[in-house]
Amino acid sequence: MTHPVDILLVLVILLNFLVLGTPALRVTIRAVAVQGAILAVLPLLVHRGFGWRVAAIAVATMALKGILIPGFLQKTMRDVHIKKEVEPYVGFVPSLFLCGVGTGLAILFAGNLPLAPEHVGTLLVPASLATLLSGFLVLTTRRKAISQVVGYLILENGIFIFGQLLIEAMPFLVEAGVLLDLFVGIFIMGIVINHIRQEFSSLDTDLLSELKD
Amino acid sequence: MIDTLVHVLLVLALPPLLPGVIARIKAAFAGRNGPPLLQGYYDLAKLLRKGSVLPEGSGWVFLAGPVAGVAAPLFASLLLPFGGHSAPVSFAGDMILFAYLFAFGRFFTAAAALDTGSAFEGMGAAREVAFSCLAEPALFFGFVALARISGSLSLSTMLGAGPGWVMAGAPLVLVAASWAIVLLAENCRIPFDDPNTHLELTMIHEVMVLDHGGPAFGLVLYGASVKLFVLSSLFLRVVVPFSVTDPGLDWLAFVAGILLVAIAIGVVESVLARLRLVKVPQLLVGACLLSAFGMLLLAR
Amino acid sequence: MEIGLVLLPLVAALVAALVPSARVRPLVVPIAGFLHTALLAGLVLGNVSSGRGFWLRLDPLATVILGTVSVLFLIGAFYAPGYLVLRPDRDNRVFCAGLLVFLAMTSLLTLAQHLGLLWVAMEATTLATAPLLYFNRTARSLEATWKYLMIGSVGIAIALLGSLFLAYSAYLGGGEPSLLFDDLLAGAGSFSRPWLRASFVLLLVGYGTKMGLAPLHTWKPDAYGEAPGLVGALLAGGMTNCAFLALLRVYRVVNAAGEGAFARELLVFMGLVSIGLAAVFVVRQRDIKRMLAYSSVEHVGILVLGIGLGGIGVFGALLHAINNGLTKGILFLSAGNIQRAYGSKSTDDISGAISRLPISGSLFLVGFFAITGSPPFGPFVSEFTIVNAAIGGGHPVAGTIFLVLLGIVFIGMGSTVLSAVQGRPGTASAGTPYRDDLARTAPILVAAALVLLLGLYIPAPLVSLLERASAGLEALP
Amino acid sequence: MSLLLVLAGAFVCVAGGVPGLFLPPGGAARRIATGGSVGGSLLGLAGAGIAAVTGHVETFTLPWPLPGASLHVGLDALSALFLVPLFLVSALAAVSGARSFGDEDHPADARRTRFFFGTATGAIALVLVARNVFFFLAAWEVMALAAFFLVGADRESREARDASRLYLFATHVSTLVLFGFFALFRSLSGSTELVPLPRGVAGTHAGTALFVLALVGFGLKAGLLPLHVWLPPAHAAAPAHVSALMSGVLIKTGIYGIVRITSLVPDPPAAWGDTLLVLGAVSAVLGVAFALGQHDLKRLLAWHSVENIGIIVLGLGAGVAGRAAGRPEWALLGFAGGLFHVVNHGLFKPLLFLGAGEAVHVAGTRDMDRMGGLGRLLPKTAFLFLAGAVAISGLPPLNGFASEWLVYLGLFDRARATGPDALRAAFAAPALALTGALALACFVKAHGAVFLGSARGEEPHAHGEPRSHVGPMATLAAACVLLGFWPAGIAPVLARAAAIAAPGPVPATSLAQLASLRTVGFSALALVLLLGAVSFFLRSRLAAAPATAGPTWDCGYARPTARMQYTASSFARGPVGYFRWALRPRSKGAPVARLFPVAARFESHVLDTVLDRAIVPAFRAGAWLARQGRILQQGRIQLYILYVVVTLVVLLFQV
Repeated sequence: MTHPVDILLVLVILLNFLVLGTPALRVTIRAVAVQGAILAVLPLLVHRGFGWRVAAIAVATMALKGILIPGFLQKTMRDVHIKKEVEPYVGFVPSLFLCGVGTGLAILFAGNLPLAPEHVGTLLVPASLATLLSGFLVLTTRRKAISQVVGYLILENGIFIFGQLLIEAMPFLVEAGVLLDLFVGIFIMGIVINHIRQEFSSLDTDLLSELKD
Repeated sequence: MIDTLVHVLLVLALPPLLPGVIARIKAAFAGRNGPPLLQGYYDLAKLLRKGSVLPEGSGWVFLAGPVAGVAAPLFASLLLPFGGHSAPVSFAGDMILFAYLFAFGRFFTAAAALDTGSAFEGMGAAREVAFSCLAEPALFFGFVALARISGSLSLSTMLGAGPGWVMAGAPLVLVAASWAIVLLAENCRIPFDDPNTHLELTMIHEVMVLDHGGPAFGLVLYGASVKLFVLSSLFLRVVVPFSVTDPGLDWLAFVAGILLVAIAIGVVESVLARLRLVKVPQLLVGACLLSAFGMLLLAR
Repeated sequence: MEIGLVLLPLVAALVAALVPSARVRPLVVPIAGFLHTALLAGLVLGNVSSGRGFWLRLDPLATVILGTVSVLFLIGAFYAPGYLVLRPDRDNRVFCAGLLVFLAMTSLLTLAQHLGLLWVAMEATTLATAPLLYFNRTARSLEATWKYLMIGSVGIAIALLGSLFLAYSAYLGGGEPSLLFDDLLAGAGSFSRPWLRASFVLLLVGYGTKMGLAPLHTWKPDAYGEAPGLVGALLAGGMTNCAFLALLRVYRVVNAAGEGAFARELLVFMGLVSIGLAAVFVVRQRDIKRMLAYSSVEHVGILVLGIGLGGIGVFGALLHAINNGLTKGILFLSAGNIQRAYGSKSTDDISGAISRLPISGSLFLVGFFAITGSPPFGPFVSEFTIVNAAIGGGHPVAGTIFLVLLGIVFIGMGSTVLSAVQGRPGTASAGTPYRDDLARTAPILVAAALVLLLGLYIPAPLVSLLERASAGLEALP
Repeated sequence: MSLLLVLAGAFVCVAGGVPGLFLPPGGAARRIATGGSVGGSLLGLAGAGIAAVTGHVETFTLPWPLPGASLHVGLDALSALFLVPLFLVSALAAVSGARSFGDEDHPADARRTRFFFGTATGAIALVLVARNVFFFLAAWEVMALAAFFLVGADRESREARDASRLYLFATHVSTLVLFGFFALFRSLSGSTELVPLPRGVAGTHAGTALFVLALVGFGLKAGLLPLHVWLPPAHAAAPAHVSALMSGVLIKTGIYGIVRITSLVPDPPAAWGDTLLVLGAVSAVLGVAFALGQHDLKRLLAWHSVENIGIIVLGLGAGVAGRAAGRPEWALLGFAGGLFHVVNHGLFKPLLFLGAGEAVHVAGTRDMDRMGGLGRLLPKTAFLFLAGAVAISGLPPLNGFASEWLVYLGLFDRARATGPDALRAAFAAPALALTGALALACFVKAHGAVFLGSARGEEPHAHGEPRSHVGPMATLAAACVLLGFWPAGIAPVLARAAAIAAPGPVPATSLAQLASLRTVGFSALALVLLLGAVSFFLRSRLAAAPATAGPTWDCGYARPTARMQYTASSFARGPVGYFRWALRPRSKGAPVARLFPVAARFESHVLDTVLDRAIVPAFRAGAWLARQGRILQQGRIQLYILYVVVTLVVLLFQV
């Protein structure tokens, strides 16, 4: 009964936990890269039959989510000599706990949603929501700019998973999701890597909280 | 026409008699002979013939005080019924003009005091206007009560409402009591002021006119006595709203009544001591409350 | 035909990027802006509009918003050369090209009749404005840009999820799988309600973030505060209106599905929260540009409040989109001039602006009066219409809160504005050589004249356009 | 025709100031602007005068391409009654201001002040003729903004700046309240024109809300206590001719609003009238009590505006109560009295402000405790100021008495009716009496401290009394005298205006029968004749005997100095003490101690209790709260994203 997609999605969820549970930035970046790579495979599995359009999505996703963006993050991390996420606003254990609760709620909640018959029973919706929540958790609890980007990528991965529900009917929106990645890639390269490093020689967002009332 | 003539003649001639009557009563209480009854007329005659000393730097306002002090009560008297005779001038709302004429006199008397530039006269003017602030509402509460009792808005009919005592006795007693206080306060009699001692620091009216002399002071004295006369007539008409049918007898009754009021004032001045200045406002507020309460009793 | 509105500025951007001279380059912007406005005017007057099924169409709603953006851009474009002359230290290649790309993308956004395309255009608009924000290249502007992008991206991601939800709602409803708004509207009746409602919430939060509704507005004061006045004007008058339009398109679908009451309730709530939060932050605000940013938060709140109130409130909101856009132009551009003259944007340093800069200072004051809804300026008509919608339309509580908050905002903003413009200029301002001149004041004067005109006279075609646009929004299937 | 004249007058007033903005200061700029104000005002005066005298009602409507708006204007006796003082005061104040706030002393500000002066005049005129909600609001706000610039005319003065700011906030709050008011009005009447409301609406909750909104919105402009907070500082800080315009006519637009709006309600509840009575009484009594406590001459006059607005509102309250009770004769008396007082206050208050402006200019201070003896330097000003003082104190023989008398009569007429509710009016009459007595005290003090006695501070130097200053004052004083002697002349106009203010059943008796203004006029004349006779007598007696000058009597102390004169503050100490609970005077300095006291200082101030004890603390508390709210924006992006998440979650719960 278990669809191969569901196995991959369980992996995705586990990777969420990994990101939230480790201070090492290298690990988190790698985890996101792996998550991206898994997502690249999803369209091929979800879509019945093979099409050039789906293949293109898979390739683009692999390139952006799996290789390019994590690669840039890795390089940045090396350039500014930071390895660890220290003193997050919420500690690692509580983060894991929150992530667990969130994942549980996502599964419960998804069970109550009205779904198309072909989607009932798959992990697509719960995994998507759980990943989304994990992304938000990283975004709101981590100090380093790189962690923030990682969090954002996870958030986006959650959306990408949801997009798989519609890959048959409305592929355009899924393609749009790929564009989102492209967009993020540009902004990471343009802003984080080139400028923040020059201005602050660190990627701690504490330095980026001068503007306030 | 005859009534008007008598009315005017009474107002012009009778007032200087009243201070004389009061002085005699007080002298009698003190076991003295006292000045002649007509002393007021003698004083006037003498003052009007004297020269005068005007304070340096004072202008026309200084002299406007005595003028207004005479003209305003004289004019007010025309609005007031004497005894059973209705007033020469009477219209709906004339009681307001009546009250405001006294205010007009007060305005110029006080302004004249300020024109001298003297600290003492300023003090007197301040007291005069301050105390009248409290006397005025008492007067008006009484007017409202009378208007409600009589259903009239004119002094002539408002005050002549004889049946008032039958149907609204209690309110009228309160109003009369209140107005008695107002009468004493407005005319600077004991217990508010002692016109016979000349302690500048404690006086009200007298201290305002310290610098006036000669004819101007004559006018001041005359004006004060007219005011006493007019307010006494008002008070009298509230207490005794009845009239005698024969016009001649009625005039006589009125004059007798006025003299009785003067005697009563004399008695009050003899048996009471002057209040401390700080107590004066309290008594006046009491007067306001009396007449306000009188008005409230009519709420039914 | 409409594609020209997108392509024209894109071509101009390319030209600007290729022009070698930094002195000549800024001139491309007003030329392109003029051509864009002229083309738009031609299309509107010629009644040229694609039919059903096209991905781009100049419908009444698009005409209202794009018209505002185009005119505002034109005003800003004429201001730009005068501004860039003052900044010889900065390379203006990216700036000029960025401005034009922004125009292209806002045109795309307003014309888009497709849920996905709308979203893509929104994203592109965000991207195009990032380099404009970072024009000053200071640590502070970098921080502002970072926050703008980060929060904006979260918003955009949520909007994408919302779009997916909407699509899924349509998918569950059966029927033709199409994301064209025409088709969505036609099939709205059968959509899955829970997904539809959830999608509206997500899109409200997503596009609301781009609009700057509180409490999603957090990037706004930073971005508007650190960007050049010109960019602030385009963001506050252009970008917010575009996001508003995106929200309206979605609202229309939700309304057509019969869930309008639910959506309106949320809009009223978000509107009042935004106005209230703005009121909190404008009180004792010393930074004139941050103050304007909070004013922008307030006014996007007024926009959604007007939609949420329904009835004539919709008309009022659309009119207010025009008025607010143009008035923000006056305020940001004159504030930019004041900042140039004093070398500061804090009222600690700025005083006596009317004496120091008679034209810019007066215009700033005029803008303040206009934006706070004083008759006879344009925003008065729209705000008063919205008050009427609240009180006449059975929302007396919302109307009362609205008026109280407007009062607080007025007093808060007034204290800041008046301490900037009244009094005597301090000694600090004598050092800067900046003086008012025609190039930097004439465009603002034009904006002020337009705002005044809109308060005195709304041409009948515009009224009918607004009526058609609001009728389209309110229409039930 | 008359409406066109009014509109043309308004236009000329506004347009006259425009060339001056572009011409160099002085000369031509001044002549054009002042000429515009005078010429426009004369045009308007002609129009308003014709409308007032003939009672002809004119309206016309032009389309105005705004949804719901139209250029609907109308002129009836009610509008005309407000327009006549407006144009009269505007013309006279413009003439006076051209010199007193001229280009020589204020090179940077005189031109724009003239422009805004004309604009204010024009805008007030439009407010008074507007019959459309949008048009009304637009004119209202232009008037308010023009006045804002007028209050802050002297850009060098910090006080003027603060006062103008406070004024702006108050007036905008008023505008916003009127937004709410007109929105409600529109929903109840179904029209954006000022048309009568349907019957039965006034008694509902919506009707109550409508009344409260009108009261707050218009009351703020009128300066009705406790909404008066902007008024004393603004009138004190503005140039004298501006204060004259504002106090004389601008604040009356608030009264006009209340009258016009209640006239559109066919069945006002009794509670409306009683509310107005109470507010009027409170405003009158406390307004004058605060006035007594002031040292600042112009601030004192400003507080008297609060008082006089109270008296006017008392009249309106009597009128509305009369309508509610179905007694048209009360309504007639009340409205006629209130409106008459509007006209009268519009005459004597500008007169007083112009006089005060000159006194302040010569003395170099607004502090009455440092003035004195100006009457010798400015005899004409002193005389005219005295006329104004007598008039504002409501004393016969001038116009102030005539209008207060009408108000009294309305109150008494109701008070004598049977039934307990009549008694509510009964309390108003003594309150008005108290007000009158206090006003008298206050103006004896103001006139005495400024013009009588001798200078308390530095000896001021005279510079003559030019015609451009005395002329306007004399004109206003002449108008006061005229209306004092011949109040019956204006009675038909008042009756017509009151009939518009109180539509519905017509009283069986005319105003002349109800209230014999003719007799009041004759009485005033007779009083003057009597005064003349007595003074003739005194003069003849004085001439008969020698008169010498000597030092004043100071209890035997032979060398009194000017500094020993009773000061304005000491003068007012008694009545201020009665109202200590409301005025909360603050004093500084120790009492004189020991047998041989050393030098001591004493000063006391009466501030604005409402402003200091309520508004300012409320603003502080608001600012404090706002500062607490600032923690929302602390610069941390993580928190910002959390807000997004929280919003999302909260809203998703609504699904």
